[in-house]
Amino acid sequence: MSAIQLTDIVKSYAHGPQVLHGVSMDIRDGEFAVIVGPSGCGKSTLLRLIAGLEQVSGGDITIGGQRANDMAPQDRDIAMIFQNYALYPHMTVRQNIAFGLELRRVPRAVRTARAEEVAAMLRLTPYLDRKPGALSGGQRQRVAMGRAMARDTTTFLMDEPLSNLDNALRTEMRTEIKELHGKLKATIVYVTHDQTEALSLADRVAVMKDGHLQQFDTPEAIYDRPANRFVAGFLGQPAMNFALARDLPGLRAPGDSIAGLRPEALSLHGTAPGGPALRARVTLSEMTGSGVILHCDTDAGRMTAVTPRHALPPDPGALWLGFDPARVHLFDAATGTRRPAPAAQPHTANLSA
Amino acid sequence: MSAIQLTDIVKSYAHGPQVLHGVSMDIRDGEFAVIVGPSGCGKSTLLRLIAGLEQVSGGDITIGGQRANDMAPQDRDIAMIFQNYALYPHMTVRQNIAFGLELRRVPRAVRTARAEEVAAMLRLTPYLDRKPGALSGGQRQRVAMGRAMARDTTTFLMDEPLSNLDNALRTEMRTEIKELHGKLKATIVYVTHDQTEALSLADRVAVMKDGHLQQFDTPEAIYDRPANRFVAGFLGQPAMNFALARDLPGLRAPGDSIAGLRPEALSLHGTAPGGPALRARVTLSEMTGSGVILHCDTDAGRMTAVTPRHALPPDPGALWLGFDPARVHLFDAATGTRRPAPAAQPHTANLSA
Amino acid sequence: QTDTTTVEFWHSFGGSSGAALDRIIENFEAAHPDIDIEAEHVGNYNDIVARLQAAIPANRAPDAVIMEVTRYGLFADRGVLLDLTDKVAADPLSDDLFDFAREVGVFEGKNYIVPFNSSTPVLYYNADILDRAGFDEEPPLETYDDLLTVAQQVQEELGDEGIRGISAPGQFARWGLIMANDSDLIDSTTGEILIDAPNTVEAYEWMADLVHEHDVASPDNVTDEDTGKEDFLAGRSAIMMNSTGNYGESKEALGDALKVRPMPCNKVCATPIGGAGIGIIASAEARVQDAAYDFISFAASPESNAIWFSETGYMPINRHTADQQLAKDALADKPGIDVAINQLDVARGRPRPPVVTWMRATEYDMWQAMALGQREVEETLQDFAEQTRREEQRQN
Amino acid sequence: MTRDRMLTLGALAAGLLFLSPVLYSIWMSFQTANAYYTGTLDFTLRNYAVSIGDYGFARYLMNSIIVSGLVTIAGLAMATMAAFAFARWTFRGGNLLFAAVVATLMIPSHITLIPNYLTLARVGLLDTYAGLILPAISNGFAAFFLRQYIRGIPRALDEAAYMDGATPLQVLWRVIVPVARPAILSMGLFIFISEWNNYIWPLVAVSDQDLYTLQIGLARLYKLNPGEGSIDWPLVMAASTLTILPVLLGFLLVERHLVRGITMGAVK
Amino acid sequence: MSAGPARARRTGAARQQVLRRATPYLLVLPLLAFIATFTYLPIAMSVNLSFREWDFLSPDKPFVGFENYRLLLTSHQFWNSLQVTAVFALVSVPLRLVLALAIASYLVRETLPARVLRGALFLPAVTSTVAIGVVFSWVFATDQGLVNGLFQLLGLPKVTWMQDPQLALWVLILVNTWKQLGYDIIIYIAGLQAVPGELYDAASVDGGRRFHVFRRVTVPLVMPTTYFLLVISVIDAFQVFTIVDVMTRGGPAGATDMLVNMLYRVGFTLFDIGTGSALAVLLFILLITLAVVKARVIGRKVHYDS
Ligand SMILES: Nc1ncnc2c1ncn2[C@@H]1O[C@H](COP(=O)(O)OP(=O)(O)OP(=O)(O)O)[C@@H](O)[C@H]1O
Ligand SMILES: Nc1ncnc2c1ncn2[C@@H]1O[C@H](COP(=O)(O)OP(=O)(O)OP(=O)(O)O)[C@@H](O)[C@H]1O
Ligand SMILES: [Mg+2]
Ligand SMILES: [Mg+2]
Repeated sequence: MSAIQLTDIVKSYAHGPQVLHGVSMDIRDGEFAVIVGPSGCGKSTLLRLIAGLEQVSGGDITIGGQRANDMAPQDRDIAMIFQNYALYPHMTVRQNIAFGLELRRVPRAVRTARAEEVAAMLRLTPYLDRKPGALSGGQRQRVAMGRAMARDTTTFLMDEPLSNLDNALRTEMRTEIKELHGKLKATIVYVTHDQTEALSLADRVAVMKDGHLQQFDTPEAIYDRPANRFVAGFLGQPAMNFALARDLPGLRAPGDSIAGLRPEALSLHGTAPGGPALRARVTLSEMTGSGVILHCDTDAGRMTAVTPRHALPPDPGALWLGFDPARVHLFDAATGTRRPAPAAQPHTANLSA
Repeated sequence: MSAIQLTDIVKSYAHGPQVLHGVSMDIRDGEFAVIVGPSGCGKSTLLRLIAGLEQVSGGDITIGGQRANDMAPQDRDIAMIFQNYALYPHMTVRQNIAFGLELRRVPRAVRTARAEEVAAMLRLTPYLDRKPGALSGGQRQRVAMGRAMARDTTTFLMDEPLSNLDNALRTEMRTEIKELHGKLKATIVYVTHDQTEALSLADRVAVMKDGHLQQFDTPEAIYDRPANRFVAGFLGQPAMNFALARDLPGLRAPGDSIAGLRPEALSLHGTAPGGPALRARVTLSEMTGSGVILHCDTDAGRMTAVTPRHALPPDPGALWLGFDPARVHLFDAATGTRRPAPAAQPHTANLSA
Repeated sequence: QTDTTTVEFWHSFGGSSGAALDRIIENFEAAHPDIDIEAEHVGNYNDIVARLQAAIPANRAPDAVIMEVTRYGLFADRGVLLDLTDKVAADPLSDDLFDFAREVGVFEGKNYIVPFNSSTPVLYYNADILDRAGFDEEPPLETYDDLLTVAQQVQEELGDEGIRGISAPGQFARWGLIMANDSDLIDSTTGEILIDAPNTVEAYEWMADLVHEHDVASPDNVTDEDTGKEDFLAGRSAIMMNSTGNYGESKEALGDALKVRPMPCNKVCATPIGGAGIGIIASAEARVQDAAYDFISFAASPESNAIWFSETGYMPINRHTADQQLAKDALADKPGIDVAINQLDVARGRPRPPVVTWMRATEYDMWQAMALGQREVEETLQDFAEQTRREEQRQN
Repeated sequence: MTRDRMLTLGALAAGLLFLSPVLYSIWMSFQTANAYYTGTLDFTLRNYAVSIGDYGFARYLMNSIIVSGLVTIAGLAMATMAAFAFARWTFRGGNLLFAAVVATLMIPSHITLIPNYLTLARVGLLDTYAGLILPAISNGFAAFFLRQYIRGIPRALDEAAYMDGATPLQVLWRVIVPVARPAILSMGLFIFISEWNNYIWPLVAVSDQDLYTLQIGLARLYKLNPGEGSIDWPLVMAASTLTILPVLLGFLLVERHLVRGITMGAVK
Repeated sequence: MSAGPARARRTGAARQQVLRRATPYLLVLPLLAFIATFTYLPIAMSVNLSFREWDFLSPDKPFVGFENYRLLLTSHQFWNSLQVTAVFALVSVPLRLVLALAIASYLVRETLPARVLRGALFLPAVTSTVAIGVVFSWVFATDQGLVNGLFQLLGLPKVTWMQDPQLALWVLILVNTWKQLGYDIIIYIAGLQAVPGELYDAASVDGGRRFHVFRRVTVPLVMPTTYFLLVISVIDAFQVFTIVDVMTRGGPAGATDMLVNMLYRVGFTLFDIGTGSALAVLLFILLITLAVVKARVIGRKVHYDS
């Protein structure tokens, strides 16, 4: 049992402002929970509190059903992977992987065997006698994983474990971690500020901002029904377009609503389409391989749209961005919280824009 | 005139192996040329040779029509933006921007005015009196740009200027650089190993590998008609799938050909479609927001496919990946060079797979 | 004036001694307006020797210099010092100098320095301490045994208060105690090395036992000789044998409790003459040498010598010094200041061949080893004598 | 809170104990000589008045500041220039030259004492400020240390400056020196302190009292009395306290930079 | 060579090229000129003098071959000094390093008490050695000394700290350590601060036995600092002079006669420049050898790139 329960966690650092303002989360046994949020929102702090590297200022941490507030890190039976891997530079890969066991007084023979077993699982066997300095970024990352896995635990904390890798490697390692989670059936709490990682890895994603938990739900729910404007804007690449609801044609919404339109929900038309649409002038188009990102000026402000390259209208200088009012997200202008989906207005409104 | 001509550039470092093996490129005045390639392929070296920070071992560099091999960096009238920005940590933003002018003995009043003008252009005015340590990553990046822009030159070299920014910021800055290029009409040589950057920014992309230039062409040409298997695999996200041509149904190609299929060229079907297709078992699906990346096992090996989330077949465990033989890339198995596009075989072949 | 002759003069006197010297120089310059004495306090005798040695190859030697009486031999031998024999002979002053004072400046038959500050060791004791230790009247302080008896009684009575019976003798006093045992380190006339002579051995045995065997002297005094005096001045030691030049300071510290007695006479009465004289550098210009000699002569005059004697306690070197009013006053006001003078009959100069410098430097180590009980006295001295003979040979 | 306060008190106590010898010497400097010898208590400021007035410590202080200051400045300048070259260029003979610089660390100053004295005498520089300063300027340790530090500064900074049009000297002065400031400051402090406490060389090289530095003044005071005299310890301690003060002030001023300055250099 | 305009055009660039090549040499020139004049020239002179007999005074300096070296190498004093110096180094270097590391690992925190203590610990390092020697001579005096005073209060017998040949060396080692410790600690603090905190976090999550982590993580990771301090403190140990000169002058009976003290005595008290120079040369050779051996044996093992 390695479920983690956070109840009203409050944290202030000595001589610092309050960093966490009552965060509650129920992480289920075997779940892959990802915490995302902008820099400085308290993600690492939360993780370090779970690990026991920091003490909570208020609230309760329960790990596997046991209150853990006052347990020392080593008693929490948790493995952690750090952003810079925190590999011991003077130890070989083998020693790095076995060090956790050494600290727990596991006999040498046993820990060596375990290190080799883990290394084999991570395809690190050829590098067992190298030091971290002689490994590539991806290999180092795997050693860090190996060190955590060597410990016989089912709870892993990972603080931006991929942020130091380049794009290609990151994609690859992401896949590996995901597969590993499947194999190990471990509870994983994973911190990142990369939304692609968050969405692709998580069973559930926790979005944080300024020490407050915004939403904790499945990636689909987060993406399709963001709890507020912040969550909506934070996840999605390119980011969601926002406009005043009243500037959008064909939308029936309270006057002080903000409308959110995901770029992929905008359809491109050379001429005014049948449904609600905005007239747009393309200021910049970026090729991304198969697709194109179009940056446009519209009557409702700047908008980004994406489209497959082959679907690009012949004259991309001026075009219409069509949208389906049912796919528009609505948020309270003042509080930012989500409002129920809008209903379409009578079609004529479109022409009045 | 600030065209840059590289002719048979050869470079070996003292006590090192040869790094560049005869690279020739003609970069046109006002062009945005992006050099991509895996780590260690010699991108930075090439840029540093143009800048004059290193001496060529062979070949000629011509800048603005003048042979530049023996010119000191300061005589080449080139501005450079470094990967970590290389901002002077002890100078304010204003001083950083004006330093190049100061060294060129521009009077104080003039250079201050120029610094402020540049800062305004980059929305840095509020930060003019801060030191780099007190700026965010994106702001630092802009200061680095500003420093280059303050110099009255029309040739800019940039070595992975965005690699230290997080994803969101990178996207934003990418847009800004692209817009700036439009405004300044400058010749820009831009190094990156990020293919998204390469494709979206470049007028022409140079792909390098192991000190050899692989292809130097427009993004569309590079993406649609990669010169060889390396280029094909390097650009595209997720990467192109490769398989033995003979393992693909419905393809008429020489026996030793490698076939390349871009993930977005694969269509997903719950049941065997009409055209050529591969039966696939999904091993992992990653949510990316609006879309999903599917990792599949097929008879032709592992394949990656992408699809909008809403287009996902109801039972994603087993499905068919359909493809259009006309969109298959063919490469020589031995040399990797591109072969003419294949022709489709009679339709029956499909069923034999 | 362009004719002024400047004499650069290095000396070793600071504090009240320095002030006395300054007065003498002032008087001299008043009497010789064409001569300017540029005096510099260089440091102690060792510093002067070191500075001079370094200065000579650099051609930066002064014109006149104070040199300790056992250590000028090296410089005389190497031709650094001017042979003053003729000048002294032609100077009426020479008749007024005490014999010891003339003799001290002679090396291998030639006169190289004229004494300025001369001293012998004397025996100081603290009457208060002896009183408290139960000596109603002054005990005899003639022989080694006398001294040991007193020291032991003091230590027995007052040891608990941290008071020692005696300060371990410094090198000057050791030399004196050896002479008092009818021996020497190097024979002053023949130059024979007497370090391992039986009487020398006996003397060292007695001295070492003060520390090592009887524990009446502090081991601190052995490793740092200055502490011997500090202890005595601070009333932590009953007896000190040390140069008469310490009179002024001791008087100030102990007042009437200070008593001064001649050095003990264990087998014979004999005591070394210490102090220093002024020499002239051979490479100086003749005109400067003459001027320098004028100053030397003036400094040895009764008037100057009286100033010096009364201020410092150093012995008079001029027979007529005692006639000066200043000296008379001093003799009257300062009981004990005359002890050294009275002891002069048995005082003698010490040898000054070049090897002495080496021997004196090495003696400290040997003394420490013996006094701290690390080496047998006899064996040590034989080894020491051996080495000294070898060194003497090497130097010639 | 109380635990904190107790720790602070404990640290203070430990510090005081550790410093007791220094504190004792300061305490001693306020005693009269007589009181010191006789173990009584009698306080006075006379020792300071005497050492400053009669013994010229004001002048010595100025000399020490001039000499140590110039040695520090010139030493830092040369060491920084060389360190820059060793850190940034690979040039023929460079390794050998660097080894020659580092090897000076192994050379006890006493070896060079006599020959340097003879050399300076030959060119007539004894008894001048130059004679005091010149032999002390070259500092292999500083060059070694700063080179290590400069190697930790991203080379891109130099290159950016070259691209901006700087000459090597401009790069050094306008970029490297400001960036390496913590290291240069702490090295400066080290040089200043060691020159301030240097006493064998000034003792040998200077006979003109007007050129005495504090340490010779101190040593002279210590050996002031002729062969048979005794040492006025309280006076010596007053003088010694005077010699400590300026360095202590300097230390407190740059303490903040000290650790930061050492960090990169020492550890790489 | 080619003549004409082509060449003329090249000369400008060529001159620049030459200037660029010369830059590093010009930059090291001042330092090296001074080092050559005031360090290496003296060594050459010392080597020359070591083959001669001279007392500073005689105008001539007769060549005596290896006589000075022979005398030295056959003298009891030289071997005694070498042994004393070696013992001093062997004891004081590890003592300094161990104490400094232990203290530094407590003072590495940026708390007020830590900073106060750091300042206190550094003070002796900036205090004049002469003054320190004087005060400690008193502290360890047999009769009036502070330590023996305390011993007496505790009913312990007096100890002859400075007179006992074994103890005297230990006292010097102690005083020297006391003086130098501040430097070592500051440098260790710098080294410790460079160890990424994450490594400790990782160890503490993994099982955090404090001493074990210190031994297996901290100690190896500050190895570069240790090496640096090792080099410095060994050099220091072989050059220690002033404190010995002030406190014991090499005594009692040669028990603390370090090589440099012997050098000073032979050269400046006994004015045997030839032998003094020979000793200087031997000392120099010894230090260089030590440095090379150290670099060979451990220098290689201490650098990790991560
Ligand atoms: N040891 C500390 N003492 C004081 N304040 C701290 C400490 N560690 C972090 N903080 C502050 O707490 C806040 C949250 O920090 P935290 O490291 O948890 O953010 P994060 O979400 O992990 O950010 P990032 O994505 O940049 O890693 C920040 O404002 C930070 O400055
Ligand atoms: N100063 C140098 N001395 C010796 N070899 C060097 C030097 N600089 C680079 N190299 C080598 O030259 C090759 C090319 O390096 P370069 O920095 O140009 O690669 P890159 O394409 O910029 O890689 P990256 O994407 O990692 O920046 C590498 O193998 C590198 O190790
Ligand atoms: Mg974080
Ligand atoms: Mg690069």
